[in-house]
Amino acid sequence: MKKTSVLLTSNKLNIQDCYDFVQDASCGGIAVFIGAVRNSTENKTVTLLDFSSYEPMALKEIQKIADTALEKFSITKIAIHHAVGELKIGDIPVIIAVSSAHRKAAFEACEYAIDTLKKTVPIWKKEHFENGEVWVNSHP
Amino acid sequence: MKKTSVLLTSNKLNIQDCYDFVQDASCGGIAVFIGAVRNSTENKTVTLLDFSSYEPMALKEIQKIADTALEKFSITKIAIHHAVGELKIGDIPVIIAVSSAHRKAAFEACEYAIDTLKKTVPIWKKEHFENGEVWVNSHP
Amino acid sequence: MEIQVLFFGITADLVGKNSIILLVEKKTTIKQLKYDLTKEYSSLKNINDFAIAVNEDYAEDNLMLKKGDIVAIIPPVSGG
Amino acid sequence: MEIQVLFFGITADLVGKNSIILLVEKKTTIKQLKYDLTKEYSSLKNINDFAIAVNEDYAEDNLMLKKGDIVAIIPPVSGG
Repeated sequence: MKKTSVLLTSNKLNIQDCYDFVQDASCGGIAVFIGAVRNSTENKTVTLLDFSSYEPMALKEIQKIADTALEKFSITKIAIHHAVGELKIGDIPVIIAVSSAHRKAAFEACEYAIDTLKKTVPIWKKEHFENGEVWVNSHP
Repeated sequence: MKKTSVLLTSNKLNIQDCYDFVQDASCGGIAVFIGAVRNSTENKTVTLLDFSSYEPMALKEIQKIADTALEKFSITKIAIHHAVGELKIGDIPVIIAVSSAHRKAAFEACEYAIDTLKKTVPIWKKEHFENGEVWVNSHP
Repeated sequence: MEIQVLFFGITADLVGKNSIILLVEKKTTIKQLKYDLTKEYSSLKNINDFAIAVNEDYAEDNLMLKKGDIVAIIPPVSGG
Repeated sequence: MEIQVLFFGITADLVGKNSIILLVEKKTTIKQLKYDLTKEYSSLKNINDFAIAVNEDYAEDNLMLKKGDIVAIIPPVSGG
Protein backbone atom coordinates (compact mmCIF):
# COMPACT_ATOMS: atom_id res chain seq x y z
CA MET A 1 0.00 0.00 0.00
CA LYS A 2 1.41 3.37 -1.01
CA LYS A 3 1.47 5.66 2.01
CA THR A 4 2.66 8.88 0.42
CA SER A 5 1.44 10.94 -2.52
CA VAL A 6 3.84 13.63 -3.69
CA LEU A 7 3.07 15.96 -6.57
CA LEU A 8 4.57 19.07 -8.16
CA THR A 9 2.38 20.25 -11.00
CA SER A 10 1.39 23.18 -13.19
CA ASN A 11 -2.20 21.92 -13.10
CA LYS A 12 -4.81 23.05 -10.58
CA LEU A 13 -4.54 21.22 -7.24
CA ASN A 14 -7.55 19.21 -6.10
CA ILE A 15 -8.61 18.87 -2.45
CA GLN A 16 -10.78 15.81 -3.10
CA ASP A 17 -7.85 13.97 -4.75
CA CYS A 18 -5.74 14.48 -1.61
CA TYR A 19 -8.61 13.42 0.64
CA ASP A 20 -9.31 10.32 -1.45
CA PHE A 21 -5.65 9.28 -1.33
CA VAL A 22 -5.27 9.51 2.46
CA GLN A 23 -8.74 8.26 3.38
CA ASP A 24 -8.60 4.77 4.91
CA ALA A 25 -11.06 2.55 6.78
CA SER A 26 -8.73 2.49 9.80
CA CYS A 27 -8.67 6.28 10.11
CA GLY A 28 -10.85 8.36 12.41
CA GLY A 29 -9.42 11.73 11.50
CA ILE A 30 -7.99 13.58 8.53
CA ALA A 31 -6.25 16.95 8.87
CA VAL A 32 -5.84 19.05 5.76
CA PHE A 33 -3.92 22.26 5.19
CA ILE A 34 -4.68 24.30 2.10
CA GLY A 35 -2.45 27.23 1.23
CA ALA A 36 -4.12 30.05 -0.68
CA VAL A 37 -2.80 33.08 -2.50
CA ARG A 38 -3.61 36.17 -0.43
CA ASN A 39 -4.53 39.51 -1.96
CA SER A 40 -1.94 41.45 0.04
CA THR A 41 1.47 41.30 1.71
CA GLU A 42 2.57 44.00 4.13
CA ASN A 43 -0.33 46.17 2.91
CA LYS A 44 0.67 45.95 -0.75
CA THR A 45 -1.91 44.61 -3.20
CA VAL A 46 -0.79 41.36 -4.83
CA THR A 47 -1.95 40.70 -8.40
CA LEU A 48 -0.41 37.25 -8.93
CA LEU A 49 2.27 34.91 -7.67
CA ASP A 50 4.70 33.08 -9.89
CA PHE A 51 6.08 29.85 -8.42
CA SER A 52 9.22 28.26 -9.81
CA SER A 53 11.12 25.25 -8.52
CA TYR A 54 14.21 23.12 -8.86
CA GLU A 55 11.91 20.31 -9.79
CA PRO A 56 13.86 17.07 -9.18
CA MET A 57 15.24 18.32 -5.88
CA ALA A 58 11.88 19.78 -4.80
CA LEU A 59 10.25 16.40 -5.36
CA LYS A 60 12.99 14.68 -3.34
CA GLU A 61 12.65 17.16 -0.48
CA ILE A 62 8.84 16.85 -0.44
CA GLN A 63 9.20 13.06 -0.41
CA LYS A 64 11.61 13.36 2.56
CA ILE A 65 9.02 15.40 4.47
CA ALA A 66 6.32 12.79 3.78
CA ASP A 67 8.60 9.91 4.81
CA THR A 68 9.80 11.70 7.96
CA ALA A 69 6.20 12.55 8.96
CA LEU A 70 5.32 8.84 8.68
CA GLU A 71 8.25 7.98 10.98
CA LYS A 72 7.73 10.76 13.52
CA PHE A 73 3.95 10.61 13.97
CA SER A 74 1.35 7.82 14.31
CA ILE A 75 -0.24 8.54 10.98
CA THR A 76 -1.52 6.30 8.19
CA LYS A 77 -1.06 8.23 4.95
CA ILE A 78 0.09 11.65 3.79
CA ALA A 79 -0.36 13.61 0.57
CA ILE A 80 1.71 16.71 -0.25
CA HIS A 81 0.79 18.43 -3.51
CA HIS A 82 2.38 21.70 -4.66
CA ALA A 83 1.60 23.86 -7.67
CA VAL A 84 4.08 25.75 -9.85
CA GLY A 85 3.56 28.49 -12.42
CA GLU A 86 1.36 31.57 -12.23
CA LEU A 87 -1.31 31.58 -9.52
CA LYS A 88 -3.99 34.19 -9.00
CA ILE A 89 -5.64 35.39 -5.78
CA GLY A 90 -7.54 32.50 -4.20
CA ASP A 91 -5.64 29.84 -6.17
CA ILE A 92 -4.10 26.99 -4.20
CA PRO A 93 -0.28 26.64 -4.13
CA VAL A 94 -0.21 23.73 -1.68
CA ILE A 95 -2.39 21.02 -0.16
CA ILE A 96 -1.26 18.72 2.64
CA ALA A 97 -3.59 15.94 3.85
CA VAL A 98 -2.83 13.51 6.67
CA SER A 99 -4.91 10.60 7.94
CA SER A 100 -4.56 8.79 11.25
CA ALA A 101 -6.47 6.61 13.68
CA HIS A 102 -6.64 9.53 16.13
CA ARG A 103 -6.76 13.19 15.25
CA LYS A 104 -3.93 14.62 17.35
CA ALA A 105 -1.24 12.92 15.27
CA ALA A 106 -2.88 14.06 12.03
CA PHE A 107 -2.85 17.72 13.13
CA GLU A 108 0.75 17.49 14.35
CA ALA A 109 2.01 15.85 11.16
CA CYS A 110 0.12 18.34 8.98
CA GLU A 111 1.70 21.32 10.77
CA TYR A 112 5.12 19.66 10.72
CA ALA A 113 4.83 19.11 6.96
CA ILE A 114 3.85 22.66 6.01
CA ASP A 115 6.37 24.21 8.43
CA THR A 116 9.18 22.05 7.01
CA LEU A 117 8.12 22.54 3.39
CA LYS A 118 8.42 26.30 3.84
CA LYS A 119 11.99 25.87 5.12
CA THR A 120 13.52 23.18 2.93
CA VAL A 121 11.78 22.67 -0.41
CA PRO A 122 13.45 24.52 -3.31
CA ILE A 123 10.41 26.41 -4.54
CA TRP A 124 10.40 30.17 -4.94
CA LYS A 125 7.63 32.65 -5.39
CA LYS A 126 7.79 36.03 -7.05
CA GLU A 127 5.06 38.38 -5.93
CA HIS A 128 3.67 40.64 -8.60
CA PHE A 129 2.19 43.97 -7.51
CA GLU A 130 0.51 46.68 -9.55
CA ASN A 131 3.84 48.46 -9.91
CA GLY A 132 6.57 45.86 -9.64
CA GLU A 133 7.53 42.45 -8.45
CA VAL A 134 9.67 40.91 -5.73
CA TRP A 135 11.16 37.51 -4.88
CA VAL A 136 9.70 36.55 -1.50
CA ASN A 137 12.19 36.08 1.41
CA SER A 138 15.20 36.91 -0.74
CA HIS A 139 16.20 40.33 0.53
CA PRO A 140 17.80 41.14 3.87
CA MET B 1 -20.42 39.09 5.61
CA LYS B 2 -21.40 35.84 7.31
CA LYS B 3 -18.40 34.44 9.16
CA THR B 4 -19.82 31.15 10.41
CA SER B 5 -21.52 28.24 8.68
CA VAL B 6 -23.21 25.76 11.01
CA LEU B 7 -25.01 22.66 9.78
CA LEU B 8 -26.58 19.54 11.25
CA THR B 9 -27.91 17.32 8.50
CA SER B 10 -28.91 13.82 7.51
CA ASN B 11 -27.41 14.46 4.07
CA LYS B 12 -23.84 13.62 3.08
CA LEU B 13 -21.32 16.26 4.17
CA ASN B 14 -19.29 17.98 1.48
CA ILE B 15 -15.67 19.09 1.92
CA GLN B 16 -15.76 21.49 -1.04
CA ASP B 17 -18.81 23.29 0.41
CA CYS B 18 -16.92 23.94 3.65
CA TYR B 19 -13.82 25.08 1.75
CA ASP B 20 -15.86 27.38 -0.49
CA PHE B 21 -17.56 28.97 2.51
CA VAL B 22 -14.36 29.80 4.42
CA GLN B 23 -12.19 30.69 1.42
CA ASP B 24 -11.48 34.42 1.26
CA ALA B 25 -9.08 36.63 -0.71
CA SER B 26 -7.47 37.83 2.52
CA CYS B 27 -6.63 34.29 3.69
CA GLY B 28 -3.30 32.56 3.23
CA GLY B 29 -4.19 29.32 4.98
CA ILE B 30 -7.15 27.05 5.53
CA ALA B 31 -7.09 24.21 8.06
CA VAL B 32 -9.68 21.47 7.71
CA PHE B 33 -10.52 18.57 9.99
CA ILE B 34 -12.56 15.71 8.62
CA GLY B 35 -13.86 13.06 10.98
CA ALA B 36 -14.31 9.62 9.46
CA VAL B 37 -16.04 6.47 10.65
CA ARG B 38 -13.33 3.94 11.57
CA ASN B 39 -13.71 0.21 11.00
CA SER B 40 -12.79 -0.71 14.57
CA THR B 41 -12.88 0.41 18.20
CA GLU B 42 -10.80 -1.35 20.81
CA ASN B 43 -10.23 -4.18 18.34
CA LYS B 44 -13.93 -4.77 17.70
CA THR B 45 -15.15 -4.53 14.10
CA VAL B 46 -17.61 -1.70 13.60
CA THR B 47 -20.33 -2.16 10.97
CA LEU B 48 -22.04 1.22 11.25
CA LEU B 49 -22.52 4.21 13.50
CA ASP B 50 -25.86 5.76 14.30
CA PHE B 51 -25.71 9.45 15.25
CA SER B 52 -28.60 11.10 17.05
CA SER B 53 -28.82 14.61 18.48
CA TYR B 54 -30.85 17.05 20.51
CA GLU B 55 -31.09 19.12 17.39
CA PRO B 56 -31.97 22.68 18.51
CA MET B 57 -29.47 22.55 21.37
CA ALA B 58 -26.78 20.92 19.22
CA LEU B 59 -27.09 23.73 16.69
CA LYS B 60 -26.84 26.33 19.48
CA GLU B 61 -23.76 24.64 20.95
CA ILE B 62 -22.06 24.34 17.55
CA GLN B 63 -22.82 28.02 16.90
CA LYS B 64 -21.25 28.88 20.28
CA ILE B 65 -18.07 27.03 19.30
CA ALA B 66 -17.88 28.89 15.99
CA ASP B 67 -18.47 32.27 17.66
CA THR B 68 -15.96 31.57 20.42
CA ALA B 69 -13.33 30.46 17.90
CA LEU B 70 -13.77 33.77 16.05
CA GLU B 71 -13.21 35.65 19.32
CA LYS B 72 -10.29 33.57 20.60
CA PHE B 73 -8.22 33.22 17.42
CA SER B 74 -7.20 35.54 14.57
CA ILE B 75 -9.30 33.74 12.01
CA THR B 76 -11.53 34.94 9.20
CA LYS B 77 -14.28 32.34 8.79
CA ILE B 78 -15.25 28.97 10.21
CA ALA B 79 -17.57 26.20 9.04
CA ILE B 80 -18.72 23.37 11.32
CA HIS B 81 -20.89 20.74 9.64
CA HIS B 82 -22.08 17.58 11.41
CA ALA B 83 -24.04 14.62 10.08
CA VAL B 84 -26.76 12.65 11.86
CA GLY B 85 -28.32 9.30 11.08
CA GLU B 86 -26.67 6.06 10.01
CA LEU B 87 -23.09 6.33 8.76
CA LYS B 88 -21.00 3.54 7.27
CA ILE B 89 -17.23 2.97 7.42
CA GLY B 90 -15.48 5.83 5.65
CA ASP B 91 -18.49 8.16 5.85
CA ILE B 92 -17.92 11.63 7.28
CA PRO B 93 -19.63 12.59 10.55
CA VAL B 94 -17.97 16.00 10.87
CA ILE B 95 -16.09 18.63 8.87
CA ILE B 96 -14.52 21.73 10.39
CA ALA B 97 -12.87 24.30 8.12
CA VAL B 98 -11.12 27.47 9.29
CA SER B 99 -9.53 30.23 7.23
CA SER B 100 -7.07 32.88 8.39
CA ALA B 101 -4.44 35.28 7.14
CA HIS B 102 -1.74 33.10 8.73
CA ARG B 103 -1.86 29.35 9.18
CA LYS B 104 -1.07 29.00 12.90
CA ALA B 105 -4.37 30.52 13.99
CA ALA B 106 -6.30 28.33 11.54
CA PHE B 107 -4.76 25.14 12.96
CA GLU B 108 -5.33 26.25 16.56
CA ALA B 109 -8.96 27.20 15.95
CA CYS B 110 -9.63 23.96 14.06
CA GLU B 111 -8.29 21.83 16.93
CA TYR B 112 -10.14 23.96 19.48
CA ALA B 113 -13.40 23.46 17.57
CA ILE B 114 -13.21 19.67 17.25
CA ASP B 115 -11.97 19.23 20.85
CA THR B 116 -14.83 21.36 22.17
CA LEU B 117 -17.44 19.79 19.91
CA LYS B 118 -16.57 16.37 21.33
CA LYS B 119 -17.13 17.68 24.87
CA THR B 120 -20.17 19.93 24.63
CA VAL B 121 -22.41 19.27 21.63
CA PRO B 122 -25.39 17.01 22.41
CA ILE B 123 -24.80 14.42 19.73
CA TRP B 124 -24.54 10.73 20.53
CA LYS B 125 -23.29 7.80 18.54
CA LYS B 126 -24.27 4.19 18.89
CA GLU B 127 -21.66 1.81 17.53
CA HIS B 128 -23.05 -1.27 15.82
CA PHE B 129 -20.87 -4.40 15.81
CA GLU B 130 -21.47 -7.74 14.20
CA ASN B 131 -22.98 -9.01 17.43
CA GLY B 132 -24.38 -6.05 19.27
CA GLU B 133 -24.32 -2.32 19.75
CA VAL B 134 -23.14 0.18 22.32
CA TRP B 135 -23.62 3.88 23.10
CA VAL B 136 -20.14 5.44 22.92
CA ASN B 137 -18.76 7.06 26.14
CA SER B 138 -21.85 6.19 28.14
CA HIS B 139 -20.60 3.42 30.38
CA PRO B 140 -18.25 3.75 33.33
CA MET C 1 -45.85 22.39 38.58
CA GLU C 2 -45.36 20.60 35.29
CA ILE C 3 -42.14 20.34 33.38
CA GLN C 4 -41.25 18.33 30.30
CA VAL C 5 -38.27 15.97 30.47
CA LEU C 6 -36.53 14.76 27.30
CA PHE C 7 -34.25 11.71 27.24
CA PHE C 8 -31.42 11.28 24.74
CA GLY C 9 -28.85 8.68 23.80
CA ILE C 10 -28.49 5.81 26.23
CA THR C 11 -30.92 7.40 28.71
CA ALA C 12 -33.81 7.08 26.25
CA ASP C 13 -32.99 3.35 25.98
CA LEU C 14 -32.67 2.90 29.76
CA VAL C 15 -35.89 4.73 30.59
CA GLY C 16 -37.71 3.35 27.57
CA LYS C 17 -39.09 6.79 26.67
CA ASN C 18 -38.03 9.89 24.78
CA SER C 19 -40.10 12.32 26.79
CA ILE C 20 -42.21 12.52 29.95
CA ILE C 21 -44.27 15.16 31.74
CA LEU C 22 -43.11 15.41 35.35
CA LEU C 23 -44.78 17.06 38.34
CA VAL C 24 -42.23 18.77 40.59
CA GLU C 25 -42.43 21.06 43.62
CA LYS C 26 -41.85 24.77 43.14
CA LYS C 27 -38.19 25.77 43.67
CA THR C 28 -36.93 22.31 42.72
CA THR C 29 -33.25 22.56 41.82
CA ILE C 30 -31.42 20.65 39.09
CA LYS C 31 -29.61 18.71 41.81
CA GLN C 32 -32.93 17.65 43.36
CA LEU C 33 -34.33 16.76 39.92
CA LYS C 34 -31.35 14.51 39.20
CA TYR C 35 -31.89 12.78 42.53
CA ASP C 36 -35.63 12.34 41.89
CA LEU C 37 -35.12 11.02 38.36
CA THR C 38 -32.47 8.52 39.43
CA LYS C 39 -34.84 7.32 42.19
CA GLU C 40 -37.73 6.92 39.76
CA TYR C 41 -35.60 5.39 36.98
CA SER C 42 -32.95 3.40 38.81
CA SER C 43 -31.52 2.19 35.50
CA LEU C 44 -29.96 5.67 35.15
CA LYS C 45 -27.42 4.57 37.77
CA ASN C 46 -25.87 2.27 35.15
CA ILE C 47 -24.24 5.09 33.22
CA ASN C 48 -21.62 7.74 33.74
CA ASP C 49 -22.95 10.93 35.21
CA PHE C 50 -25.37 12.84 33.00
CA ALA C 51 -25.78 16.57 32.50
CA ILE C 52 -29.01 18.53 32.43
CA ALA C 53 -30.03 21.18 29.95
CA VAL C 54 -32.90 23.56 30.60
CA ASN C 55 -34.46 25.20 27.56
CA GLU C 56 -31.52 24.11 25.41
CA ASP C 57 -28.72 25.39 27.66
CA TYR C 58 -26.57 23.43 30.09
CA ALA C 59 -27.79 24.04 33.64
CA GLU C 60 -25.83 24.15 36.90
CA ASP C 61 -26.89 22.04 39.90
CA ASN C 62 -28.23 25.05 41.82
CA LEU C 63 -30.53 26.37 39.07
CA MET C 64 -34.22 26.37 40.07
CA LEU C 65 -36.82 25.01 37.68
CA LYS C 66 -39.73 27.12 36.48
CA LYS C 67 -43.14 26.00 35.27
CA GLY C 68 -43.06 24.98 31.62
CA ASP C 69 -39.29 24.43 31.48
CA ILE C 70 -38.08 21.90 28.95
CA VAL C 71 -35.46 19.77 30.64
CA ALA C 72 -33.15 17.49 28.67
CA ILE C 73 -31.16 14.60 30.09
CA ILE C 74 -27.75 14.70 28.41
CA PRO C 75 -25.65 11.56 28.83
CA PRO C 76 -21.94 11.85 27.91
CA VAL C 77 -21.83 13.18 24.36
CA SER C 78 -19.96 11.44 21.55
CA GLY C 79 -20.24 13.56 18.44
CA GLY C 80 -17.45 14.14 15.95
CA MET D 1 37.67 20.17 -13.53
CA GLU D 2 34.24 21.12 -14.88
CA ILE D 3 31.08 21.41 -12.84
CA GLN D 4 27.67 22.67 -13.81
CA VAL D 5 26.13 25.46 -11.72
CA LEU D 6 22.37 26.12 -11.78
CA PHE D 7 20.81 29.37 -10.56
CA PHE D 8 17.29 29.61 -9.19
CA GLY D 9 14.88 32.26 -7.98
CA ILE D 10 16.42 35.68 -7.44
CA THR D 11 19.94 34.39 -8.17
CA ALA D 12 19.02 33.61 -11.77
CA ASP D 13 17.81 37.21 -12.13
CA LEU D 14 20.92 38.65 -10.45
CA VAL D 15 23.38 36.59 -12.47
CA GLY D 16 21.31 36.83 -15.64
CA LYS D 17 21.70 33.10 -16.33
CA ASN D 18 20.03 29.84 -15.36
CA SER D 19 23.11 27.70 -15.75
CA ILE D 20 26.87 27.96 -16.30
CA ILE D 21 29.77 25.56 -16.72
CA LEU D 22 32.46 26.44 -14.21
CA LEU D 23 36.11 25.36 -14.07
CA VAL D 24 37.23 24.70 -10.48
CA GLU D 25 40.38 23.28 -8.86
CA LYS D 26 40.28 19.71 -7.59
CA LYS D 27 39.26 19.49 -3.89
CA THR D 28 37.32 22.76 -4.06
CA THR D 29 34.92 22.92 -1.10
CA ILE D 30 31.43 24.35 -1.08
CA LYS D 31 32.71 27.18 1.09
CA GLN D 32 35.38 28.05 -1.49
CA LEU D 33 32.83 27.78 -4.32
CA LYS D 34 30.49 30.24 -2.56
CA TYR D 35 33.40 32.64 -2.15
CA ASP D 36 34.42 32.29 -5.81
CA LEU D 37 30.88 32.73 -7.10
CA THR D 38 30.26 35.83 -4.98
CA LYS D 39 33.54 37.28 -6.28
CA GLU D 40 32.62 36.56 -9.89
CA TYR D 41 28.98 37.65 -9.51
CA SER D 42 29.12 40.47 -6.97
CA SER D 43 25.34 41.01 -7.35
CA LEU D 44 24.92 37.84 -5.20
CA LYS D 45 25.92 39.99 -2.21
CA ASN D 46 22.55 41.77 -2.49
CA ILE D 47 20.56 38.85 -1.09
CA ASN D 48 20.27 36.90 2.10
CA ASP D 49 22.68 34.00 2.33
CA PHE D 50 22.12 31.22 -0.16
CA ALA D 51 22.44 27.48 0.24
CA ILE D 52 24.14 25.06 -2.13
CA ALA D 53 22.83 21.73 -3.33
CA VAL D 54 25.06 19.16 -4.98
CA ASN D 55 23.34 16.58 -7.13
CA GLU D 56 19.95 17.54 -5.69
CA ASP D 57 20.90 17.35 -2.01
CA TYR D 58 21.76 20.20 0.35
CA ALA D 59 25.54 20.31 0.84
CA GLU D 60 27.57 21.38 3.90
CA ASP D 61 30.34 23.98 3.61
CA ASN D 62 33.10 21.38 3.95
CA LEU D 63 31.92 19.04 1.18
CA MET D 64 34.43 18.68 -1.66
CA LEU D 65 33.25 18.94 -5.25
CA LYS D 66 33.85 16.14 -7.77
CA LYS D 67 34.10 16.33 -11.52
CA GLY D 68 30.69 16.40 -13.17
CA ASP D 69 28.82 17.51 -10.05
CA ILE D 70 25.64 19.46 -10.64
CA VAL D 71 25.64 22.35 -8.21
CA ALA D 72 22.52 24.41 -7.53
CA ILE D 73 22.41 27.85 -5.96
CA ILE D 74 19.42 27.88 -3.61
CA PRO D 75 18.34 31.32 -2.41
CA PRO D 76 15.93 31.44 0.58
CA VAL D 77 12.97 29.28 -0.39
CA SER D 78 9.37 30.52 -0.32
CA GLY D 79 7.11 27.65 -1.28
CA GLY D 80 3.75 26.91 0.31
